[in-house]
Amino acid sequence: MAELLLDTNIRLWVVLPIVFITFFVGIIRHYVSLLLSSQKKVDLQKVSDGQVLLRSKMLRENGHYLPKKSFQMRKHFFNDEDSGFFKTQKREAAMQNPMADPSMLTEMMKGNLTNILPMIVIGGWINWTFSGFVITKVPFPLTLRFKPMLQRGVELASLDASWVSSASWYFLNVFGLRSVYSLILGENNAADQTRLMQQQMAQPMAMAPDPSKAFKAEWEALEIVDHKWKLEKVEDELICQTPYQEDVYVKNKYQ
Amino acid sequence: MAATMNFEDVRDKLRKWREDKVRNSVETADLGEYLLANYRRKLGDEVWPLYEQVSIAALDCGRLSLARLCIHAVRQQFPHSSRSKRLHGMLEEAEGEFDKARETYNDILKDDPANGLVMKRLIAIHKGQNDIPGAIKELNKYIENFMSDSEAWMELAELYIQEQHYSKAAFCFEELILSNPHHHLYHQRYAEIMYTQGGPENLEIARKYFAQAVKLNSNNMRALYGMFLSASHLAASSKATIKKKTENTKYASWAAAQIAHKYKQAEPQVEVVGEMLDKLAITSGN
Amino acid sequence: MPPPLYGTFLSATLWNSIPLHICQAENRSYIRLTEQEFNRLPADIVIECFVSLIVTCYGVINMAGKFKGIRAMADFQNKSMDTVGNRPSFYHFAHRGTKLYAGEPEEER
Amino acid sequence: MAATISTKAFCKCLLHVSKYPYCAVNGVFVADKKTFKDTREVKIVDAVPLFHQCVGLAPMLEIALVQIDTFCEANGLMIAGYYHANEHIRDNNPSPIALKIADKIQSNFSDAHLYLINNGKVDASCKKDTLMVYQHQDGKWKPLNNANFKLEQEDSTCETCADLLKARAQEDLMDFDCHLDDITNDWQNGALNERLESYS
Repeated sequence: MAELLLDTNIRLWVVLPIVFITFFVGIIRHYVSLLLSSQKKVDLQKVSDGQVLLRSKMLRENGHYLPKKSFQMRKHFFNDEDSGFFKTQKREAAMQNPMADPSMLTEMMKGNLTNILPMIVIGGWINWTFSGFVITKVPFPLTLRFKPMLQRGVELASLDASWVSSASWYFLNVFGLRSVYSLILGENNAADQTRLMQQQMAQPMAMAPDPSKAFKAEWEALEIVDHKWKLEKVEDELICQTPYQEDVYVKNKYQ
Repeated sequence: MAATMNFEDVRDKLRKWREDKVRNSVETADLGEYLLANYRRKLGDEVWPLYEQVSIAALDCGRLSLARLCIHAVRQQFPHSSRSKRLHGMLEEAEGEFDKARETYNDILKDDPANGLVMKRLIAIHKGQNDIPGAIKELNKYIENFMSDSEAWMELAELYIQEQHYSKAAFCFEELILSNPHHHLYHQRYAEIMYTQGGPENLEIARKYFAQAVKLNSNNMRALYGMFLSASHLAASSKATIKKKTENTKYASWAAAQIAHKYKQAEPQVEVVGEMLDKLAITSGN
Repeated sequence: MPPPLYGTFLSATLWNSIPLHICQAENRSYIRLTEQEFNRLPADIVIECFVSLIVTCYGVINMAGKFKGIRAMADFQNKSMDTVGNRPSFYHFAHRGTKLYAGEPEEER
Repeated sequence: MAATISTKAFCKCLLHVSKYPYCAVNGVFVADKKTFKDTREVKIVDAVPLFHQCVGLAPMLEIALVQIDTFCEANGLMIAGYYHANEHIRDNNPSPIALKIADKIQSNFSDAHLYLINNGKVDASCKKDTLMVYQHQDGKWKPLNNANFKLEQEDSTCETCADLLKARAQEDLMDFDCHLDDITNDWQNGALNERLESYS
């Protein structure tokens, strides 16, 4: 097959511009998303529901460490027929439809605005301006299956698969620059810390979508737990575990 | 002294204190001031948590000018963050301007009604004004919303002990045991509260929880002593049945043996301890 | 057994595997030369492979050191109530330390 | 009845108070038995810092008092006073817990005083008026004039204490809570005693 010779102008006016454009668009996107991101409002009610469920779960799992009276008192607090927490607290089912919740809608909008929209616009623009160039060649032979991936926009059946077209070069950049961003913008360490400063504390555990259902389930689970005190024979276990120390003689002194 | 301090060592030390939540305010303020004065660039983004740590430590040892400096820097960087506003509120607290601080906190809560940290500050204001009953009241309200916040339960227990409401304090420690049943200190403290309440039933519970604490950590001297005390009290009680008496005697002498062994390991003055244990047995017998 | 011995095991078997490979390759070329049908490796090579594999495994496991038990409470053992009972969210600054440690320069300003 | 507080006792008490400035702390004063028998004068020679983690609980207090009692008997001493510092800086009233413990000590030694730390006065100069003294009268603890106790060496006691604070000696002070955390920590503070002796 005849060797292809690429014009150096292609390197100057196509390869490098694509790299720069994708790189700077990425950086701009990062800062725009920082600007647009609003602090997520947490509903006090939701937080407190989550904490109630957590507490009841701990009671179920670790209640055996409490004296019987204390355990019954807590179970009564949660599960009593008339005054139990899970019986009396009624919550409206959370709205599932994002259309009904305008704040959710704006969140989605912002997500689209910063992620998908620039991808389409810039991608389209690059495709339009720089279409049809063969730009570079990967330094190893590839099978034919790579052709649609590496030679988007250049439909030449006879072209060797290791040549890369401009549109594919753009996509390679978009995906390949991710780690470069994290290096420069410090996504893992630097940005994290700053974000922590801005958002004060970690969101307290994800809530079940429907608290009344979760309450019902928790009520059932707690209802079947029977108290069996783990400390019933703890002293004897302890004494069996560690025998008298032989070097001290106090065995029968205190009788 | 400052010239010989190694940057990495100081940074790691402060980081460790920050993570372990050690209240070593005087030293933290000194070391932090040194770091911030000399190595601000080198710290990178860690500088912000460090600023926060140092400003709280500075407030805690009354070095208000240092605290003002740090808090000002944080507020310039994050003017809208609730965390930096909270720091400002704490500064107002330290200055004694409790009403202003309260206003600051309420402002934050208006924007972010689920901010537990700020609510806790409102409770701390009550403490700062030496209004323990008020703090207890507020804390109870807080706990209704944040039922699995261990720190709050512990605070509430401590406040109840101060007010000598021991059964309520015991309730709080039960809650802590639920949150982490493998923590020997929770069991030990719970037993101590039960013991303080007194009465044979509570003493028995105290003995069991002391024993559990020993089981979880055999080096817990408080638990060993407590087990010995409560068991010998029970053994000496006039109402105890013979079976209970022999049982408790067994536990007491076991605990005594353990204590004596521990002291023998630590230092060779066993005689003093033996004498002391004798005396303890006599006093509890009366 | 002293630890260096496991190391000797390991290196011996690893070194051993090199002549094994050569052996095997020679065997293959011999078979090709004599145009026999290739069925399986000769038994001695197979056995030697297995033995050295087992000895290698043994060496590696023992070289790596003793297994360590997972202790759930290890964190708590060394902590005292001083750190566990410290509650940073509830600090208040109306205690004697604020006066004691404030130092003189503060007063002058 | 006037009491004298030795430099050692005063320093230990103040060092304890400054080591844990954000906690309520307590401890006992120990007096010389023989001097009391001969002259009826309470000569406080040493202090034993007790607790800082939690002063309101009984079991460890019982242990501590018995241990100190044993120690005292072996050395011709007796428990003759109780000191207590509240957590809040402006809280200068003895708390119910402090009164209870003081009652207990007073029942063993009727001339025992309760010394309350005046939190507002705790500073680097360590003046005598950091301590406020209370006496048991007719079933109640009544505040006494500060003239009712004196420091052994007056000003030089204060100076010694201020020096120690400056040298951050409070880091080395071990109270009974430290001892219970790790029994190699010595609640009698042998090392600190030696250091104090070199001062006088």
